[in-house]
Formats: sequence, C-alpha cells, structure tokens
Amino acid sequence: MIALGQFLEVLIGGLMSGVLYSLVALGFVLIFKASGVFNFAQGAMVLLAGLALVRALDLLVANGFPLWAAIVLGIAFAAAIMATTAWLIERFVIGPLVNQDGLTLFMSTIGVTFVIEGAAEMIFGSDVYPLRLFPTDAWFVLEDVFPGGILVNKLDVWGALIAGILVAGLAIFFQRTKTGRALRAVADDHLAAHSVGIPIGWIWFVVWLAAGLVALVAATVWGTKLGVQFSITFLALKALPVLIIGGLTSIPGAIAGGLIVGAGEKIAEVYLGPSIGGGIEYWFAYVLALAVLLVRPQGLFGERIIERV
Amino acid sequence: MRAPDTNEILLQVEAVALSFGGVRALKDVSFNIRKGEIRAIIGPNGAGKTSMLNVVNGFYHPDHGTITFKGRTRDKMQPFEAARGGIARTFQNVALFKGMSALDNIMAGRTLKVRRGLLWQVLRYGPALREELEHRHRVEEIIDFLEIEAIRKVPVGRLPYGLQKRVELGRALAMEPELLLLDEPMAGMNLEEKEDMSRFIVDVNNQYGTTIALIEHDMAVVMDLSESVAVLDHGVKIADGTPDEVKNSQAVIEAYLGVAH
Amino acid sequence: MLYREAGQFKTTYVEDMAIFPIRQDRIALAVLLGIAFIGVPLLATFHIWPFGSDYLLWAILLPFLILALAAIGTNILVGYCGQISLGSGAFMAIGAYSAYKLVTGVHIPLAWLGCAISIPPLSVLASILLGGLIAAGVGILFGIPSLRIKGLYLAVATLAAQFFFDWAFLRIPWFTNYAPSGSVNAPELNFFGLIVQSPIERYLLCLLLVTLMALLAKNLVRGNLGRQWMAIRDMDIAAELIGIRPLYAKLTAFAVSSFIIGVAGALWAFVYLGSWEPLAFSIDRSLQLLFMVIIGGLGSIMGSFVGAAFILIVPIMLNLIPAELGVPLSTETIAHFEFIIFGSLICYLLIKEPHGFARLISIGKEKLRLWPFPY
Amino acid sequence: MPSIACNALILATVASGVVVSAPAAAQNEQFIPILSYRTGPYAVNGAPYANGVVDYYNLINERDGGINGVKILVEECETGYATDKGVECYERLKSKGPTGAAFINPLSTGITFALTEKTATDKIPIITMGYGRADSKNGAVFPYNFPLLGTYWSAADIAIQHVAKELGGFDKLKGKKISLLYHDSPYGKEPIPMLQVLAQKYGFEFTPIPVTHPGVEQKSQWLAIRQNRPDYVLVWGWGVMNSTAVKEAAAVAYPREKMIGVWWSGAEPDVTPAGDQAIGYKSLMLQHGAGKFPVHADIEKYVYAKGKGSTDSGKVGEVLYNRGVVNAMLGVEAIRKAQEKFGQKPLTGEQVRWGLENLNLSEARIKELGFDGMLKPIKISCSDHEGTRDGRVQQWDGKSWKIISDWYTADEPLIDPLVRDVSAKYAADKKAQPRECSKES
Amino acid sequence: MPGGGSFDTFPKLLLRNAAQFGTHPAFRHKDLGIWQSWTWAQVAEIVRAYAAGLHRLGLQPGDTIAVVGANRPKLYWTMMAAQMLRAIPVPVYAEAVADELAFVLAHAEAKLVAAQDQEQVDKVLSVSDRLPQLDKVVYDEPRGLDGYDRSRSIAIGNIIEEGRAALATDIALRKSIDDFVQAGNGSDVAVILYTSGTTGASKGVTLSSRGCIDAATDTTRFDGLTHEDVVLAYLPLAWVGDHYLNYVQGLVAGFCTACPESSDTIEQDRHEIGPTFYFAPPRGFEAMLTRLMIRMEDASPVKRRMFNYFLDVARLHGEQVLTGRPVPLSGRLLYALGRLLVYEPLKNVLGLSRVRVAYTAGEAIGPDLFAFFRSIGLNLKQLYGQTEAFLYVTCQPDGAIYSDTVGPAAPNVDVRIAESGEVQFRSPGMFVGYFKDQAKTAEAMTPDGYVKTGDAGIFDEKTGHLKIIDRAKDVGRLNGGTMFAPKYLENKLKFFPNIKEAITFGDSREFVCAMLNIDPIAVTNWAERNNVAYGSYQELAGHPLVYDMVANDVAAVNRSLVEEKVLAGAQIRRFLILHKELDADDGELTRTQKVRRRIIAERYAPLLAALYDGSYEADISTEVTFEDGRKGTIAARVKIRDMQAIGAAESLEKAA
Repeated sequence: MIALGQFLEVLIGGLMSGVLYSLVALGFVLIFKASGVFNFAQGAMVLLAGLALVRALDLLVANGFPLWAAIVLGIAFAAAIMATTAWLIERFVIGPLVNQDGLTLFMSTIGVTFVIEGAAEMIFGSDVYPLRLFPTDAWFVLEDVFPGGILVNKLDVWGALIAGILVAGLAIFFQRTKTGRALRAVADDHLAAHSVGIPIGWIWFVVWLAAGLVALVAATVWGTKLGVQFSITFLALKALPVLIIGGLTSIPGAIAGGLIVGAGEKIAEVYLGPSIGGGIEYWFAYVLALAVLLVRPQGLFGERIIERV
Repeated sequence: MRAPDTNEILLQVEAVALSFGGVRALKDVSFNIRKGEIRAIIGPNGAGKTSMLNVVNGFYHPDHGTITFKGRTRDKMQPFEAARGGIARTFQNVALFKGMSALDNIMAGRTLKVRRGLLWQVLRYGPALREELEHRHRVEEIIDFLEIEAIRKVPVGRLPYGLQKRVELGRALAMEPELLLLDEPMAGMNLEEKEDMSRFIVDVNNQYGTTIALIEHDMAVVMDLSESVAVLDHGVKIADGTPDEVKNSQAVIEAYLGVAH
Repeated sequence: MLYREAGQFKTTYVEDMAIFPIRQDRIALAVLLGIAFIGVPLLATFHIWPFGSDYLLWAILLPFLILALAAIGTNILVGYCGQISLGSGAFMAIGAYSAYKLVTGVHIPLAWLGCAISIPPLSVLASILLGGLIAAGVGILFGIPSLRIKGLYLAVATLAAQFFFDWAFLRIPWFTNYAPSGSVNAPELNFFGLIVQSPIERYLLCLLLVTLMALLAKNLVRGNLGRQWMAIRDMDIAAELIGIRPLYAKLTAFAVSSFIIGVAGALWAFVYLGSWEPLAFSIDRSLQLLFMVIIGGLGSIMGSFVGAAFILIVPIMLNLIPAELGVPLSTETIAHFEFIIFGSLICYLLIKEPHGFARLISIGKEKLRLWPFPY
Repeated sequence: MPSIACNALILATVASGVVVSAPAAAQNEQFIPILSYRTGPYAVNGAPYANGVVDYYNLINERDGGINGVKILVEECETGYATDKGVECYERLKSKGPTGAAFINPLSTGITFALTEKTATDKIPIITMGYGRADSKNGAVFPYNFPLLGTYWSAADIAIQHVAKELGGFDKLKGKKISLLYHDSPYGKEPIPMLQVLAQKYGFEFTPIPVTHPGVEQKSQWLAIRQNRPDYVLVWGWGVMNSTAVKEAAAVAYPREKMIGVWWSGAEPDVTPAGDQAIGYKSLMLQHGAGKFPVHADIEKYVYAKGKGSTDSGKVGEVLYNRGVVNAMLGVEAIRKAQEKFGQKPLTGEQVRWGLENLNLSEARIKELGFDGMLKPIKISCSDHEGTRDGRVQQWDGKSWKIISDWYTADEPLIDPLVRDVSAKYAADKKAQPRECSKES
Repeated sequence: MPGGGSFDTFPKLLLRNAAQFGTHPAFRHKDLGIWQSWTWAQVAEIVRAYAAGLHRLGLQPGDTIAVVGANRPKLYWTMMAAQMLRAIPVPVYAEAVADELAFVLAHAEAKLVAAQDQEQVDKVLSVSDRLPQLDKVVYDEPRGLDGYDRSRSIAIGNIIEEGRAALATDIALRKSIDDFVQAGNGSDVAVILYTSGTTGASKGVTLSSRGCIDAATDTTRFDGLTHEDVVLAYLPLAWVGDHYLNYVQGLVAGFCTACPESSDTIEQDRHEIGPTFYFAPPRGFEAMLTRLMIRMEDASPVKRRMFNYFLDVARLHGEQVLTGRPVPLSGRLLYALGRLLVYEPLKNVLGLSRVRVAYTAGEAIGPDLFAFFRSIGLNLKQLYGQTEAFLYVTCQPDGAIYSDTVGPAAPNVDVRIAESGEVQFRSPGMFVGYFKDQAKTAEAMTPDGYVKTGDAGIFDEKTGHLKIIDRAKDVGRLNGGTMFAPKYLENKLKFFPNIKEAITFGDSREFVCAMLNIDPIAVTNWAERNNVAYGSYQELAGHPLVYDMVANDVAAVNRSLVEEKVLAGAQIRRFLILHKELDADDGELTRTQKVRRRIIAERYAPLLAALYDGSYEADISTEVTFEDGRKGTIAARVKIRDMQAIGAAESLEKAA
C-alpha cells in the first residue's frame, strides 16, 4: 500500500510538473505552427515576462497600490512589454529572414535569446525576485487510504488549471476568430495565404504576441515556483522533449507531451535513478523523445511528413 | 535511330497496382521494355506515368504486382538497389543537388562506381586519387557529350532550366545505366532546347546502347524518338504499340479528347 | 584586383581539383601557414607585441584552434550532410573522457566471468586519436535515428546524446577514475618523449593537428564521400535514386564528424583546460559550435575557422572595448551589453548573409577576381 | 601594461575630453584581478560577493591610500561561471599591472581546478576561501593554492558535528539517515568522500542525491526525500538550487529545521525567494555571517559616502557581501605581510604567496582591522594552507540569519589522511615532487 | 632565338623542334576540362604515325587534303602529316555552307577531307556526289559517327593508332616516311589557302615551303618570338592569319599553340592560357572594349569614377610609359597606381596580362580604340598584309606606332606605290600563284615581279610609314572630280561606337551618301540609360533620337575630312540607318565580316535611289535568312537625313 501510494504520488507529481512544462511548450508550438520558426527564445521570453511583471508589481505595491490593482496593472504592463518584443522580433528579425531555411531561423532565435536575456536583466535587474501569485503549499489527499497521504502541490494544480484554460482559449482563438483562422491559413501555406490578402507581417506579430502572452502566463506559475530569475530560461530546454513527443505543430500534443515527459521522468528518477546514480531525468525526457521519434518521426500528434518526387 | 538489338525483354512490369490513401494511381498495369529501345509512356495529366516510373525504380512500392528486371523478379526494391541494378532516372521537376556545381552533380552520379572507401578517400593518395581522376575523366566525357563545358563549375542553382535538365541527364548517364528513365525531359523547354535534348537522347541510345523509357507530353517528340509507346489513362494502360499504331488507336484519341474538352 | 590569374591553366585533373587552384590563394595560404607555424612562435618566444604575454596564445589562439577543429567536425555533419546536431558538445566530451581513460589505463572487471578487460596506459597521442575513434563509434550509434528523423526533430533528438553524456560523465565515477570531485586532470603531454608544456608548444601541437585534420577533412568533402553527403543534404530522394545509400552516407558523416569533434574534445581537455568537468562540454558548447558553423558558413571548411574566430573573439572584444576606451561601465552592464550586442550581431549576420562568412568571403574574392568589373 | 592598451586609453581620454589620472602613476600600483559573474544562473550569488571584494579594495585605497601607499588597481572580468571564460579571464589579467596579478580568486570550483596547474607555473597564488579543492590544503603539493578558512571536507565535518550536537551526541548518529542534496558538479561532489568517511565512523546512513545544473527542477529528488524520510538533509547548492530546495522542501513538508546548507547555501538570495517557507532553514557559516561590523562603518564612510559603492548600501552586510569583504581583507593582509619582507612596493605573485603562507592574523590584528566578531585568528603555514577550520551554524528566521551555535572546529586528524592521499595522487599524476614543509622556514 | 635557317620544309622544322625543345609544349587543347598538352617530341611522333597512316590510306605527294573545322590539334597535325608526305593541306572555313565547301573541295581536288566532327562530316558527305576525287573523310571527334560507313570515314585517332602500329612493324614504311621528309624541299607547295574574296568565288593561293618559312623567320625575329611563347589559336583555320601566326610561326619559333575548348569558351580559355602573342582583328578589340565599358556601367559609382580617372591618366601618360619616353614623376606614380588598380586587373580579366606583342590587321582600327589598348600597357601594333604575301607586308616596329599608318615594310619586303596609287610589294613569303589559275596569277603580278595588292595607299610624309586609304578599285571620283575613298569614310564612321557598319556611295555621283548600321549593343545600352522605348532593332534604328545621335557622328566625320586636302570635298551629305543588320547569311557580308558593297547596292537599290532623288523616306523589302535557315522578308520604311556640308573656314573656327 505504501508502495502504491508512493507511486501515485510520484505519478501525480510528474503529471503536474509535466503540465508546467507544457505551459512553456505551448509558446513554441504557436510560433512553429504559424511561421515554421523553432523559437529557442521562448525560455528567455518567459524570463522577460516574469521580470516585467514582478518588477512592476513590486513598484506598484511599494507605491501604495492595492494588491489587486497592482496585479492587474502589472500584468497589463508585462503584456505591453511582450507586445513590444513581438513587434521588434517580427520587424527586425523574423520579417527580414522570411523564406530562409529552418536552421537559419532557429539560429536567429538563439540570437534573440541573447538579446532578450541581456536586455531583460539590464532593465529589470538580475536578482531573484519572489513572486507569490499562487499558493505553494501542498494538500495531502487520501490520507486515510495511504499512510501520509498523497502529496499534491497546490501550485501544480493551479498550473494545470491555467494550462487547461489556456488551451481552451487558444482553441477558441484558432477556431472562432478571424485572426485565428487567418493564422491557420498562414500555417498551411505562406504564399497562398499571402496571395489571398492575409498580411503575413501582422499575422506573425500576432503569433509572437500570443507566444509572448503564453510566456507571461508561464512566468506567473514558474515565477511563483522558482522566483523570477535568470534560471527560468533553462525551461526552454525542459520544454523541447515535450514538444518533440507531442509534435511541433500540435497544441493538444504539447499538453500530452508534457504529461508523458513529466510522469516518465519523475518515475524514472525516483525508481530508476537511485540504482544508476540519480539525476537521470534531464536526459530521460530526451531519450524518451528519441524513442518516440523512432516510432513516429513527426511526434505523436505532429502532421505526417509526406515526401514527393 | 537504331533498332533494338534483339527482342530481349529488359524490364517487365506485371499487373502492378498502386494506391495512395484510397486513390488508385495504377490499376494492374503490365508492360515491358525491350533491350536497346526507346520506349515512351504517354498519357493525360494524372494518368499515373510518373507513378509508374517511381514503381520501376523503387521509390514507390506497389500494392501488388511484380517487376522483372534483367531476369530477376521482385515485388519491391529500395531505390539504391534499383540504381545498383542499372536503372537511372531524371525527374519531372529537376532534382539536382542545388548546393553543388554541375561537375560535382555529375560526379555524384559515379558513386556506385567508386571502389575506394573512406580511409583511402581521406588520404586522397595513390589508388584513391587515381580512381577519382578516372571518374573525373569519365564525367568530362559526359560533359563533352552534352556540350556543357562552359558551365561545369557553375553551381547548378544558377543555371537556366534547360541546362539544369541537361546536367541532370548527365548525372544519370554518369551511372552508366542499362535502363534510363526520363520523366518529361523536355518539359518547359523552347524549341531549340528540345531539339538538343532529342538529339542527346538519340545519341545516348546510339552511342551507349542504353535502353530509354521516357514520359513526354509533346507528341511530335514522342513520335520522332520512340520505337514503341505505351499509353496510360487513369492508371490503366489503354494502348501499346508503335507510334503509328498508338496514334490511330481509338482509345487514345478518346482519352486525349476527353482531356482536351 | 589582387588576383591576376591570367596564364594559370591546369594541365592535369590533380591541379584542377586542387584545394586552392588559384596561385594567389596558395601564396596567401603559404603566408598564413608561415605566420602560424613560424611567425607566431618566434614572436611569442621573444615576447614581441602582440605576444608580450601568453594571453593571445593561451586564451585566444589555443581555444580558437581547438574549437575550429570541433567546428570542422560539426560542419561535416551539419553543413555537408545536412544533419542538424545539437550534441557536438557531448562528442567532445566522449573524446575527452575516452582519451583520459585510455591514457590512464582501462580496467573493466568482469566479475561474473572472473576476469577483467585491461588495457595498459596508452601514449597521449594514441589516446587522443583512439578517443576520437570511440567518439566516432558513439556517433554512429547516435546517427542511426537520423535515418528516420529529419530536420529540427533530429536536432532535438541529438540533445538526447548531449544530456545523456553530460550525465554519464558526471555520474559514473568509473569515467573519472573515481576522482572525488568528478573533475579530472590531464596527464603530462608526452609525445614520443617530447613534453609539451609551454603555451608555444601547446599552440604548435594544436596547430599541427588542426592543420592536418583540416586537410584530411577537406580531402573527404571534395571526394566522393563528400559528394554523397552533400547529395543527401541537398535532395535525399534524388541521392538515393543515383545509388547513394542514405545509411552509409549519413553514418559516415556522423562517424567522421564525431571523430574530429572527439579529437577536438580531447585536445580541449588535455591541452587547453588541463583539468575539466562535464560542464566544459555542456549544451552551451554544442550551441556555440553550431553558431560557429552557421556564422562561418555551412559546408565550408574555411568557414569553420572564420566562424570559430568570430564566435570566440567577438565576445572578448565586446568585453575589452569599453575597458580600453575607458568607458566607466560596471562589469554587469558590460556583460549585459555583450549579450545584447552579440545576439544582435548574430541576427544581423543571419539576415545579411544567411550563408555565413564563407559566402561573404567568396563573394569578396569573386569581386577581387573580376576587379574592376562588377561581374 | 601593453602599449596598445595605453594608447587606446590615451586616445579615448583625449577624444572624450575627460581627465583621467595619468597612467604614469601606474608604477606604484598593486594589480588584483577579480573574476566575477554578474550574469547567468549564478549571478544572484556572484554579484554580492564581488561587490564586497570591490568595496573593500576601494576602502583600502580611499581610507589608507593603498597598502602602505601602494594603490590597489582592480579589474573585473566576467566569467559567467564558465570554466573556459574563467581561463580566458585569468590569461587576460594575470600579467597586468606593474608586477602582474597579486593573486587570483576565481569563486568557482571548476575554474579553480582548471587554473591550479597554470597558477603554479605562472607563480600566482590562487585564493579559494571556503571552496576549491579540499586536498589543496596541503601546501606541499599545492604551493600556490590557498583554500583559506575552510575546505568542503572541513565543512562536512562541521555539519556532522552540529547534527550530532542537535541529536545529543555522536553516538546518536548511529543508524540515522543523512542525505546530501548536492549540485552535480565538482563543487557539490567534493564533500562526498569526507561524508563517506564520517558515515563509516559514526555509523549513519549516508545518501547522496544529485541535482542537475542549475537546479530549477528538484521535484523528484524531494519526492524521494519525502519517501525516504532522512533525518537530516545537507544542502550543497549554489544559486537557484538553494532557494528551489527550500521551496520544494516546503512543498513536500520536509522540516526546514532538518536542513543544513553549506556556507554557500546560506545567504539571503537562498532564502528570500521562498519567503516564509524558509523559516527554520539552517546553514553553516564560514566563520562570519550577515551583519555589520566596524569595517562596514568605514566602508560606508569612505566608499559609499563618496558614491563609490558598488551596490545599494542596503545590501552592505549581507552574507555573501561580507564574505567578499573578508576574502579581500585576507588578500590585502597577505600583501601587507609580504611587503614586510620585500618592501613597500608592488609585489609579484610569488612574493605575495610568501605573504600568504606566512600570514598570521591575531585576534588583536583582526580587531584592529574592524573584523572583530567576524573571524577567529588565522595562521597559515606551508603544510596548512587552510589556516583555520572553524564554523558556526545560523538559522533563518524569516527576516535575518541568527547564529544558533557555538564554534565548531573541524576534526583535522580525521581529514588529514584523506588530504594526504588525494594530494599525493595528484602529485603522482602530475609527476610533481612535493616540497618538504619541514625544511622551510 | 630559333628561326627557319637551313630548314626549308615544315616536317624538317618539326623534327628540329622535337630535337631542340622536345620537352616543351607544342600544343595544348582545352579538352575534357583540362589543358591536354603535347610536347614537340610527342607531336613529332604522333605526326609521323599519322603520316604513316595517311600514307597507308593512299595519300601521295602532291595530293591535296582539305581540313575543315575549328582549331584543333589533330587538324593542325593533319597539315603537318600531309606536309610530311609532301601532300598539300587545304584548310577550309568551318562555317562555310555546303555549297561553298563543295566549290573549294572540288577546285582543290581534295582526295581526303579532315573534318572536326559529325557536323562537318555530314556537310562533306552531303556534297560528296559533286566531289569525284574525294576518297575518304577523316574526323577528329568520333561522337555520333560510330554508325558511319567505315570505308568513307575514319577517326583520325584510329589512323594514328594504325600508323603507329604499322611503323613499329614495317621497316619499309619507316623508311619511306623518312624519305619523304628528306626529299621535301623549299620549293614544295606547302599549303593552299583559299581567299574569302570580297567579290566572286575564292581563289587558291599557293604558297611554297621556303617562302613560308623565310617570311615567318623574319617576323619571329622582328618580334622576338621564342619557344617560350604561347598563342591562343582561335582564328579560322583557313585564314592566312591563323595559318601564318599560329601554325607557321609556331613551327618556326617553336612556341606553344593552345586551342580553345569551344567557341563559347574562348574568353575563358584566353584568360586561362594567358597568351604572350596575340592577334585580333579590330572588331575583336572593339567588341572587347564595348563589353568592358558596358560591364563598367554597372559598377558602383565610386569604382566607376576611379576607373574613369585612371583611364584619363592612361590616356595622358600610357603611350609614353609603354614606349619608354620621359614622363613626369607625378604621372609615373599615378600611372603605377593605375596599373595596380585598373590596367593590370583589366588586362588580367581580358586574359591579356602576359601578352608581349599584340597585332591587329585586316582593316583600319579606330584611333581611340587603338590608343586605349596601348595606353593600358598592351603592346598593340598594326600590320598590313594579305594572303598573297603570306600575311606580312608592313608592320609597326616597337616604339614607332601611329594609329593611322600600318608601319614600314616588314623585314626583307619591298613596298612601292604605283602610279595609280596602288600598293605593290615583293616579299620572301609571296605566293607562288593561284591554284589552277594562271590568268588570275598573271593579273595579280606586275611584270617585274611585284604583287598588286589592290589597295590604294600613300607613304606618310613624316614617318615614311605606309597609310592605306582604300581598295584601289573602290577609290573613285565624284562628278565634281573630288577623290572619293569609300572605305576611308566608312572606317571613320565605324570608329564611333554607335555605328557598327557603314557603306558610302559617291563614285560618279554628285555627292556622298551613307547607309549605316547602328551597333545594337551600344545603342540599346544607350536607349536603356536614356529611357528610350523600342520594341525591336528595326524600331530602334528608325528612332529620331537615334538619328540625331548618329547625325552628330556623321557631322564629326565631315569635320575631320576638312583637314584632308584631297578628300575635303567628299563629305557625307545624306545618310540613312538601315532597318536590319547586315548579315553574312544574306550575303551582305563576307565570312570575315567585310561588307559586300555591290550586293548591298543591289539589294537596297530603292534606298540608294532615294538617297540621291532627294526624298526623305523610302520603302524597302528584303529577303532574309533566319538562323535556322528559313527565309523570310522584312519590309520597312527607312528615313533619310540631310547633312550640312562643312566648309574649311567653319572647321577652322571650331578648331580655334
């Protein structure tokens, strides 16, 4: 019974943290879907959004704003920052690089990563800034079934909730709004979309903005978890296997990938780790991704690659 | 034009069927190519001509049916096996290696003839160098043959379409194939380029005795070049015979008229 | 303008297919090699500017040479064969740790068999080369997925190698000969009795190896194998139809690339760092190498050198310039500026010339050859 | 200074019209490089430390006009905690100033490992106060390494001593479970051999748990801890790993009181992000803790009042800041000591090394320097490059660090055999002949 | 410096070269991507084997063997091998259409034809029924010829192989070859060169070995050519220029003859091989300059300014620097800088870097053009000659170069001007006679053994150099009695870059009129830069702005005429621009691109009439031959413009 309880605890913890990875992975998927850009800067964008938010909050609270007003204004400020960033990226990087191959675009986003990291820290400072938007303590459920109960972190639950809302929101955005539909058209075929009068530059700005807002959401959760600080950028690396497993173009895939990675790596770490030295979760997710790719080269939910002569 | 040496069958396609996700591209097609002939495959758009070539050189694996090449029967093969067996191929939309020069593209066609492995190539000395020079010499003959001396070191991406087609033919010739599949070798060419290309095709057939199967839209060219013509329509072979026979076939006329209207 | 080629004609294929068919290029190369092999050591020996201190030699030229070598390896895989890899750092690590194990002697007890595999300590050179070979072997293993996985998916998949080996060298004490800290020390660099110790000696050693391997790599990429790789890169389907086996082409690319990277890794560990931990070969190193080849030019051996120089030297210059100008900026601000400028430069370069410095150089060279004409 | 640098400086000066003190004055300056990291994942901890160092050097220049009149010339170089950048910085700075670098202080175990051999060749002492290789305490094998005030082996021993004390005696350790949550790098791994020795000696069950760089993801480690329920968790983290550990501990409801961090896991940035969840968390002290002492008054008066401070004055007196100050002070005192022998002029690294090796700070001298209450007396010798191995334990009460224990002294007889073994192996690897400390004055 | 010396036949020279410079390259040919090279020793061996093979095919002394094709080593060797057997090679223009070819082959009674490739073989075979003497066609490139009847056609490679095999086994054959070489003497007919004649059918100019070798010996000495030199053989094989400059001088001096890969790659090949001795007709240099200037138009403004600046410097000092006359220091320095930045790179791109001596001939060269090349340091000189003289009559010595003269008599050449104004000469290389045409031969000779050139000329009073005015028979008189030298006028017109061809009329008429062809490259370029819209050549040619522009050029010619006393009255009073380009396929030009005045006058009779009847436009319809051989007609309405005659006074005013 203890063993089962522990397993459930690990499994639930894993699934939950997987959802948190998905929050970051979603931003990747948005951009890749619409512009074919593999955006390495997503982690840096989370940092930027988090820093903008937390610094604005601190300033507003220090100046006597009530907390709710500070939160609303802070989020508005951070959103504005992300919009500016999206515009700058579209205008100065992705726009001029249109029609380049994927690798070049990918490398350019690494360049963007450097710029965002440097600028964010220069403007907002490089300390650790605590952010407390969500509770971080834990519930212990089913204490009567399992001794000590099963630990469920409240923050994780919040994260899962938010991810759910986000996915639903994105689904509505893509299915129901004009911009969303245009976005899907662009994703299918740039040239064709262009020829029917969809302004590519605008669409890409919207996409990067959406990714920026997703980054902001991720930053609220991750910032609460870790404190807003430079290390948040490393989330990008944690999100990559999630993406690969889910498929680069699938929003549900990002969630599913997150769940698989989260559960897989936690279980591996807890049950396999001790026997082979521990710390395996970093590579485990990637090896899992590799294994998935060998079976389905386009990821679990990715669109099938068809070759023609 | 040279008549086939013999009636020996080089390639026999037997009851091949192929479908893509429910769409049937080829329906029980059978035909053969005799050694040394120039064989044309014609048909309206979407008739399954390119699919046929793709089956022959192993890029598509037929749902059923067999291919007999040089006496060996099989139901599918890998593209490089087909290449090794002596089947070379050009593409409807030029499929050159864009980042390489015309010379390197044709040199790449020699891959199957390369005997020395990695370690020798690293050293590029002795036998490896000698071999490389031999291949270069052979490739230069092809360049001379196709009259593309002036562009041998130009990256193929910069060449006009007609020359790209010629380089692609060169790459196929470099393989010294027994069977050469040409997918619309003259598509998008002007009159003069077409004439050149026709001349090259005939010369290849003449000089090297290469068997040639070609897909072509320009009927005049087909009638001039080929000794026998197979006609496909909607994945079915509707006629097969000499150009004259085919030209007068009722089924063919209907198929083409049907498309024209 | 400097190219006066009239009258340079080739009477043999060997001349025509030379690496530098133009005499002026050969002269430039000879001058460069002369400076590298003779000029630099002489200047450094007599401490003549800019070799007043070891700084240039130790902190710039040495890492430049070694990383350029690693970049050549990366370029073979990424630039020539078109297989994007984010795991180059791992292969450097494999080279480094394998060489370390070999040079200290390998002992694998096989308890259940009651015997052990023992390899006596090997010489430094043999260890470095064998380290490269082991990296090549592992490279082949990790190249197998490339047969199914393509493009950016493959790039991410190669991260599996990166993170796995990061972990392995950190966690498996056998690799570090059970060093308590997990940090290992390079052995004495003994090459057939010649002890390589001083910066000049280290520099010459690396220069020699890098020059040699660059030459051999060039031999490969301009030979049939190189054409196979490029064919796979440019159009894999057509490549297959002319008889190129994707399996062979891709795996040889992985092997050769990993071998070169592995040797570079061993040099990085033995000659440059002297003492290292897996962090020296982290994902950052992989990205750095990828940057080098993209900025330098995919599919260009020379580009690898230029890219390495750029990626290595620009941050240092950005760091030095404000100090030299006496601009009163805090280290922190400079560091952040450095990030911003470096990132912007990379974006700018990619926009301006997505094919890297190699293309810029060849355009420049073409201009000089046609001077004063524009085309 | 290389001529190019001078020329550029002059040009820049002329161009900007700003009057900068003439480089001619450079002749009576002692150059000290600072390898710092104010960016990247460890900036949070790297920056306050570097601020302390810089401020103390400024204090010496502003208050005393240098060390006996020899001005201290400082240049910072950003390493980003990366080994190769550290090596580059070292090479760039080692021969600056009239006599080259007095000593080097890399503040990174990785860089320390990479530089150990180089500094010996260049004859520049490498000061690793509270970090670095534990075996470098042995000055016979490592003549240029000075792991002052305490190595990780000392730290491990002190931590176990404190655990024993909390439990009520060493005999109570038997059968207890002690886990080490460590940063998976040479830094985090250093204490493991010592802890293994201690586990054997006292009979507790020791479990090392690695956390992968940079340490943002520790969920599975803490789930394992929750299931394994160790009696104590030693935290050997750096940067974000520390605060994450505290938060994760809170999340799995592991008592913070049972966590003891090493002295690099016991500063303000390690606990503040966790907020109230950090209350009760303990850590070792590298003798000193947070707080202001007489020296801080001088710093505020001579440095901050003149606007030359390198941080907000609110951060003066934080743990890592103070550690920077102590570190700088020890270096300055070593130079001062060396000046006694070699004269009051800029000294070479080799001369400073002599100063370090003969450094002897009495209680009186410490008081005189304004460090009363921060430090115990230090005496360094050829065979003991550590100088002293004392530590205390502090606890976070939600607002500040409170000292909760008396002084512990690491068990030298227990550590020394390990030091000898490992350093001997190093000497053998490098084919170096150790010097004989007994024969030196 | 090698010369002919005691070697009076080509086979002997070949053997001498093989012995003397055996390891030096004799021939190169860009083939299969590289410069295939043969040393003199190899060539001697191959030619001997080839000769043996030809001998076995039945080639006898005195037989003729025609050579048709581009510049290929094997075709040159065919001539050598033929000469070794004391047979007579007859090179024929490769572009000749079947009829022209049939005429020459029949006239020369060619027993064998050596053809370059399938195209030429087919051409020969297509007319073989008109050639009873023709035995076999041998060919260089076997591609596409596999299936041909072997009894009619054989690959040269095979002949050489068979000859080599036979020589190895057959002692008698070896001996007979040696005997042929021994028996050869200077009076043997070395070659028959068919002139392309501006009028009527071509004539076979017969040249003797001795004559050829002596002439070439003189000129190689004159220009200091040695076996170290390299030439690019790209001129038509049948033209005396190629035969003399490349084949004969090559054998005499022992230098290396390089054959280009194909006609498309001549520029590239010239750049690669970097010839040291170079010949091009004026239109060759002109095309070079035109292309060069057009390319520079697209250069960045800075570069263009630099380029123009240094060309001005060159104009100022270049000639002096080249001839070693004193130049001020500043000029010398500027010129040196210009050499670094412009002149040498320019010559390099054109492949002329290594040229020591360059010649131009065939027609008058524009003074600006001539000066341009000299000013950038190319030692360009003019020569005057003709097939009957075996090229050289006069040539310019280094240091005494004037663009309007063709220099003094070449070594050992006597030149005189007859009463009629015709230039006449006697030279070592002068021809033996026209093949099978005693009458014509007699017609071409004076009783005292001079050859009539048919050109009118004068000796320049200052320098004593010869100045060619026109074809003697073309020089006419206006009704007013003024001398009218059409060619002279036409050349002056053609010196303007916009004018490609000019034909003037005036003999026995009231005044001078001109028909002009604009240069399509130069004028379209001008049109693009000035936003002049046009749909076709014809439209462009009739454009009023073009007329204006050309009118300026004509006026300039008129002005320059004022200074020439004899010709001042022959100013151009009316002109028109032809609606189509003159074309050799239409018979309007010769194969060497000379205008056929009489034919043009016939074809464009309505226009000619209109020029003289005072109307301002005229309709014309002409038959043309398209590239693919089809025929068609072009009709157009051509405008005519009047020109004001310029008096001497006015011209002087302008000058002042």
